[in-house]
Amino acid sequence: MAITPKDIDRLIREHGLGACLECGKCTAICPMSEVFGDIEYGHTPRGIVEKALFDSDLITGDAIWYCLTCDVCTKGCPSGVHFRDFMEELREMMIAAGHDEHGVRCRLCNRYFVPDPSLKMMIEKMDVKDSTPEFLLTCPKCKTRDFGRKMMKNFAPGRFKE
Amino acid sequence: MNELMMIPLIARIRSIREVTFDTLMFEVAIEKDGKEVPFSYLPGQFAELSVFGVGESPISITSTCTRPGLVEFAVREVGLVTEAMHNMRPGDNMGIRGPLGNGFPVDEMKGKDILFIAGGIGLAPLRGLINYVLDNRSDFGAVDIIYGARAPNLLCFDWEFDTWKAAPDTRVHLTIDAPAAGWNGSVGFVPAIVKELALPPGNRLAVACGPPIMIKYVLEDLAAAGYRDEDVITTLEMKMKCGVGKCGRCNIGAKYICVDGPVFRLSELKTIPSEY
Amino acid sequence: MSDFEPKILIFACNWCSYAGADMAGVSRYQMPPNCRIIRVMCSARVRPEQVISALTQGLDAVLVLGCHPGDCHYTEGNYLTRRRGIMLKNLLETMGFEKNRFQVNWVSAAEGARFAQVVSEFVEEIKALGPSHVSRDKDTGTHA
Amino acid sequence: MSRVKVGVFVCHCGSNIGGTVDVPDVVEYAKDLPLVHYSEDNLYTCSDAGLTAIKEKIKEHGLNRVVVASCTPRTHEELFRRTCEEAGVNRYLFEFVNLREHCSWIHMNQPQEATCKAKELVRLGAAKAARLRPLEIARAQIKPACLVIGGGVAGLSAAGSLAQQGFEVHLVERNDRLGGLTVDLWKLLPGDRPASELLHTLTARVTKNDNVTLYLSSELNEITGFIGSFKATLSTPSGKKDIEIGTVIVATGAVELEPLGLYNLGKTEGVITQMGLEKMLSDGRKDLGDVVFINCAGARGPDREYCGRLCCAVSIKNARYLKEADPDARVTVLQRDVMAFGTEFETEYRKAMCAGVRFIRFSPDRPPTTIGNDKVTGVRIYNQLTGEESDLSANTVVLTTPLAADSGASDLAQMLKVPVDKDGFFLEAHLKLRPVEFATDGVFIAGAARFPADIGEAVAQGTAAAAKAAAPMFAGEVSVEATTALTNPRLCSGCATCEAVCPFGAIEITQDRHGRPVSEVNAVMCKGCGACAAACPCGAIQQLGFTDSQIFEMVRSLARDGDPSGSEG
Amino acid sequence: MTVIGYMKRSALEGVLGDISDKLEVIAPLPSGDKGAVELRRFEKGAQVSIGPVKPMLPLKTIFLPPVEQIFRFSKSENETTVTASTPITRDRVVFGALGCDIAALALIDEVFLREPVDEAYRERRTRTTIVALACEGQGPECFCASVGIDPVRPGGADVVMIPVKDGFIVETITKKGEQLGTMLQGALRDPTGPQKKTARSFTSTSRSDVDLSAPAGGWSAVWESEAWEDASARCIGCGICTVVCPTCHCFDVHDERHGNGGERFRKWDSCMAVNFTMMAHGENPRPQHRARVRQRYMHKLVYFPENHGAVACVGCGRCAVACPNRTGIGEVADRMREREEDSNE
Amino acid sequence: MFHAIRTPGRMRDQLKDMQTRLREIAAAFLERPDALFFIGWEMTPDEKETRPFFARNPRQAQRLVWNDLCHPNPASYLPRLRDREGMIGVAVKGCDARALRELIRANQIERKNLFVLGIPCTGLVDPNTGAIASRCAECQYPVDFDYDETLGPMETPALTVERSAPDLDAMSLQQRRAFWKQELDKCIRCDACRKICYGCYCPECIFEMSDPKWATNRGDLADKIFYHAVRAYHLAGRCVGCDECARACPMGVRLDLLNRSLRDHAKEMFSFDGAGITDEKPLLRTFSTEDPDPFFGGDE
Repeated sequence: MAITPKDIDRLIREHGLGACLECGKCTAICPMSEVFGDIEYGHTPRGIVEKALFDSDLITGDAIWYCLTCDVCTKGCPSGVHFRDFMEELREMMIAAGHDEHGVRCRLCNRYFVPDPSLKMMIEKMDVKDSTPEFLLTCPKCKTRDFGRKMMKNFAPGRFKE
Repeated sequence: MNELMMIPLIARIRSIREVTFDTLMFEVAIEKDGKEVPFSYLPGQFAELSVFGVGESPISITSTCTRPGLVEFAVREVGLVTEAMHNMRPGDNMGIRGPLGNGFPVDEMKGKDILFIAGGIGLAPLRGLINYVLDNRSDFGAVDIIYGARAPNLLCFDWEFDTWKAAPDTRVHLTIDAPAAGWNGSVGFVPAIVKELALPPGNRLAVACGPPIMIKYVLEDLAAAGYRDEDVITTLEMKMKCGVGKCGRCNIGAKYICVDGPVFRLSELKTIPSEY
Repeated sequence: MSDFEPKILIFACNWCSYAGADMAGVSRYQMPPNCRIIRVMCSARVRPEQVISALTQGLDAVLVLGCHPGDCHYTEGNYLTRRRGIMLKNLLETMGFEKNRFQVNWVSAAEGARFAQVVSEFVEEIKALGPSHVSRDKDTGTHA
Repeated sequence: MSRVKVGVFVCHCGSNIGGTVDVPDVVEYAKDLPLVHYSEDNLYTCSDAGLTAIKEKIKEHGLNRVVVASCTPRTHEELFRRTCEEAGVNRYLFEFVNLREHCSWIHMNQPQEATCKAKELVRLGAAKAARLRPLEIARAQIKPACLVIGGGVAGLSAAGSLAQQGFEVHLVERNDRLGGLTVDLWKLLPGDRPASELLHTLTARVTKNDNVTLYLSSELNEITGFIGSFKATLSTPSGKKDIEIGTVIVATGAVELEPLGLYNLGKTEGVITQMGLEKMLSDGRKDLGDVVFINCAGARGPDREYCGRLCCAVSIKNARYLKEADPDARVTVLQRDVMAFGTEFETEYRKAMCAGVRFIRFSPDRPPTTIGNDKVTGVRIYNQLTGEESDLSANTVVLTTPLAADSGASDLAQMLKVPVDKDGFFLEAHLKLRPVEFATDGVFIAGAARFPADIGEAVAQGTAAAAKAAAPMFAGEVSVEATTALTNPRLCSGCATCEAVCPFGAIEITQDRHGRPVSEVNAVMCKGCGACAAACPCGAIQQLGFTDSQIFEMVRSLARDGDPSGSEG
Repeated sequence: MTVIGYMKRSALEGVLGDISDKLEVIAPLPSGDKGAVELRRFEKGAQVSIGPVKPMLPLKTIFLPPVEQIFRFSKSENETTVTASTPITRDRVVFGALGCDIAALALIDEVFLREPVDEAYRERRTRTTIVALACEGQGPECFCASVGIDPVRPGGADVVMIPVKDGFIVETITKKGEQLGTMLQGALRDPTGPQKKTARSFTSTSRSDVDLSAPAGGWSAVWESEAWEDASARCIGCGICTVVCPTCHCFDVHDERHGNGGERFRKWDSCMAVNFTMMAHGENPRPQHRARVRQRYMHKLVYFPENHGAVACVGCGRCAVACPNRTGIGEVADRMREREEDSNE
Repeated sequence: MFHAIRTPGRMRDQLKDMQTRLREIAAAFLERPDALFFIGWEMTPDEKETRPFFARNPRQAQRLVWNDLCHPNPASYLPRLRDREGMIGVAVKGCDARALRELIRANQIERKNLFVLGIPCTGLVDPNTGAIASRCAECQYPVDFDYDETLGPMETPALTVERSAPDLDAMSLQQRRAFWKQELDKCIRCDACRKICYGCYCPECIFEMSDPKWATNRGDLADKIFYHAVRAYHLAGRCVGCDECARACPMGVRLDLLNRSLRDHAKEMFSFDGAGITDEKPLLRTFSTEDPDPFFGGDE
């Protein structure tokens, strides 16, 4: 199922991107620059909102995959743009449409759970380049389940059914 | 005449009397070095009165030399100096230089009938002469006084009229320009009254003093009535500063109004340019 | 020259500067007693001839005060004052007066403190300049 | 012409003056001043006792000039003037000397200097008083009729309001129908009310009121006179018509700027102005496809510096209508910045944004360009932040142009002797202190003739102007400043300098009986600022109460009459 | 007239310096930067500019100053004290006066020394010794010879200095002159024969062909002359002619007040001024420019001769030089008579 | 003070031709029944200078001259002639035309009563030195006027623009004061400067007024400063730089410097082009809210 401009338009409307006043507060408080160092304007919240409004191609390219979805921008926006929600829905829409080249899937459940840039940065920051710890490639849900299973195995073996 | 021609004596104002709404009469005593000094003059002469710090103006003497006492000046407010005079009080000092000018030829007038013709403030210089004539009544013949003003309240020296009327062989003809409430006398311009009275020349001298337009018609009428130029006497007005024939202002033809005048016979006037 | 007490004339417009002077009084701002105010309805009423006349009759300085530009009670009088003032000031300087002998300034009705400051500073400046070079009594005429 | 007798009354003001200034000494000094006949001190001159003293002394000494040396004229001048009047002295033969604010209070620690200064101030006051002349307060009758020029929203509001108050109103409209620009509008903000509805209400108020005489397809030809009695000549379809009115309201409105050639307006099909759009919308057309609005078209540039004020709101409004009418259409507003002032417009702005209208900023350095030869197909826009150029598709491009002054405004301004600004809009007396009024009495201004105004503002200004015009008409007369300018024709050269500097148009060059030009002051229009008196090289025009002679005498006395602290005192 | 000796030009400043200890010395001194000369008080050390340039202001300035205080007054209570001003404090000598200017004094004397005498003027006249400089004519405008003036030994001079090579032959004429002569003795030598001869044959180049006479018939004959129309058309009424004229003497009187005192002074006035005859009530008997121009020339050429027997012009030619439009009295007199001739035709 | 030498011979021939034309035009004008006179210049009796001449008939027109000595400004005569009925012809060079323009603006004369002949002036010379007059050397004004006729194209004279000494602005205060003391000492208050000025047309000059008596007429320095300051101020924005005041002064007071200084300041402060050049924005009759405000804050 391909994504149409109309779909993106709906997201823009639903999440109030049209209300953007181009003040740039979102970008000023966005932690991405802390995390990724020097990032392109096109990767910042404001840049992305602008691209969205300008009908630019958000589907190709990796611009929308850097957001950490921390939602600080939404809190800082004076105009009521729900950027995180927009971003999450857009990404899901894309994964669903098969544009998964920038999304990492869980090694257990095979569901998309984190964008590629974030994962790469985590690996880099944690200095675990040699052997990717398995937990980094596991989605939180599976992580919880996996961890719980391990605990039960150790502390309540009786309750644990393989 | 004081010894330094431009230095005034002090004229101390003794009293001020209202003549008309814009004319005051000042009675002054002349002082020199703090003492009162006599001041002798002829009818028709004038003096330079000054308000110190404001300026000087030529003003005709309206009192009569035959009556001892104070010197009188009737001053109409027309400019700065006269305005300042009007703001003075009894006791104040004016400067005075005079008497200046030739005055009326009283000796030559003796033995003649006299017709006085005056308009408005023009009575001021004539008043001195009229009183002089009446004080020396026996030296002169019949006296007729024609006097007019724009309105009854503008007739100067109205307190004199009854005395004049009461003098022997003397008639006073008063007139105003237009009818006014409370006025029972004749109405009409002075020249019209002159014509109406039609006093024949004979042994009569006419002495006219008043605004230029009045003088113009009166002189014409007198000539028409047969008066000779020698028998018509009038006064001229001109700007003056020094009053002694030096500053050059009142020069008309070869005459200086301040020393050769201000009294002229019509025959003399005809020797100088009629326009200045 | 320290004893020199200049005599200074101020023309103040009725609506702003005269009121500003009132405000200074009400606020009890103290200032040197060298100035005398002549009230005019608008600073534009001040004839430059009056200023020149004051300076040549022996006054030491003249200050014209009006509303701030744009605030004139008569909408634009003080703009006229400003233009005339500039021309007059230049003329006086050209003729040998110090540049501060004649000044124009703007004081609003609310600016009591500013009035006091402007006046005090002006008096100080004139004191420093000393008496005006045009003093009638010293000169008795060229050809006399 | 009676003799000048000045009386000087010096006030202690309790200890306010007396505590610093030696008041009895000042009184003694005053006694010796020229023309001063009487001088005394009072504890409080403004008290009953003080006022009674003034009246008594006027009678007792025949005083005809009064000087009170006390506080500021700003508070008590009227009181003392009235007192003089009550004692039979013309109220303008009074002079105020300020010894409190301008002397004792500001020299509290210098009693000697303050006393000396007080003497000098009294001397100046007495010098001026001696030269004062009685003046009369003239009154001008006001004819309770108003000429409203322009039948747009502002004019209609003004006319309606005045007519309701019972005044005769003459409403002149150049076109053959009322309503002005509003006629072509579709819906109004806020509230989406159809423009026709409002117009109907306003028009009905005017047409149904007998007090209003309506002149359609008519113009003002000539107007002369001043507050209270203007005479105007109208050219109407039925010929010339002379009317007499007491006040005038200018509500001539403005025109929408049509900058032909800009963004290919008039060259490429599909490029229209907002007014064109409004007309299309009124006609029910909604098939406009993708629409791009370009704001600030012809405004805020070197040729026309001002901001059109309303344009943003108009583009917001129309963009939202279009978007709502066709949610699939792409509606984009290209803006330099959005001026949606007030909560109402801010809400509209948000509504439009939320409805999906795109607002995109452009820079005047690289303005958008239209694409398409015969018919417009898109707009190319440069995004400053991304540094990218992109194309927006467009079937219609709407230029949001500002309102501009009507070309006839300057002629009207000349006729009424009121000023216009550099853009041709009428200039009111003071933006903040005296809105809707001209410096010229009896002439008022409302609506877009003054500056671009929206409907609400036009209504408000029209009503405000009506209120201002009603005030003197209710009173029936205005009292006129007594300290006005007066020309002495003997001294006047007719050079017209006074005419040029008068801010009130009160001076006119006429001809005397010899046919020579001579200036003539209309005392009713004169406000007594004296600018003319200072400008006249001949000294022919004087401001009564502040004549050259009075001011000169003060200056002369200050400079030449000695220092009262010195030996001469 | 006695020749008392020869004085070297180079000795002049020294002599004047010595005299200035006893008398106030007035002499032509350079003025401004354009070679102009003005009669002023000589102070020791100053350079005298005696010779070819005529001072723009005539000798009358020494006797009738442009502005002259008449008296001071002061007021107290009800008393006014008037103090006459002192015209001069020392005896004076004027060096280098020109014949035309000296002759003009005689004309002014007619007015100011006639009763009542102007005391200030008389005092200045009697206390001033006049040393004339024999004049050979100082420019094409000179025409004193036309009005009967001897520019070499003018009447009215007390002493005459006749220029010869490098100096002057000094001759005394009057008693006053002899007294001054004694003060000059130290600087004098006996003149040589050639010097005496030069002095004897000294002549002036002044024009003698200017005719200022009025036609018979007095004022009425020229009253309507076209000369007035011509002269007044061009004339701007500035009155410089009256300022520079050695015989013009009209004055105005002003008061000045300061505090309780003040002064009265007189200053030169000009009949060319509009308000010369303007009266306090605003009436002006001579309101037209043409009438004022006529008055000036009529006074000089007709009225003054009628009263005093001589035209009030000494042929100095200053009016033509100073007039912005270079109109001289000779030219106007010619035009005035032309009319007369026309009407005789 | 002067820059160049007497007009070269070639140009003098040109002037001669212009003079011939001038006489023809004036004579033709004077043939008209409504012509009163034609104001131009004639030689003075000594043939060294020119002076104004009122030609009344075609014969007299032959006395008119045009050459490099025609300093007087004929426009000065017009205000007092405004009541005369009939046409007045007047020849004007550039500075005169500017004066004429100001006079018409100030209602002192009506254009319709004038026949104006424009003369393209190439600069006048000082009769004594033969050098170009300083004002002509500085003249850079177009003489835009609706002439009835001209003696050739009215162009801006392209002369050297170089300031002549003394430069008052460059002087110290003390020097300036000394300069004016020296100049004013010469002044004899004869009023020639004001009476010759085209711009002095007040019915009663304020110096002659009695109330207020502005001028003391005392002739002292204060009186002279008052006189000259007021005279100059009254001409601020109206002075056309014809320098007639300085020419008329019998004592050689440099009045032109005072007027020039005001003109310079007006140019510097208000970009005022000069009087008589355009009809827009006369200096002291208008203002701009954008005018400089050197006063605010007390000091410049």
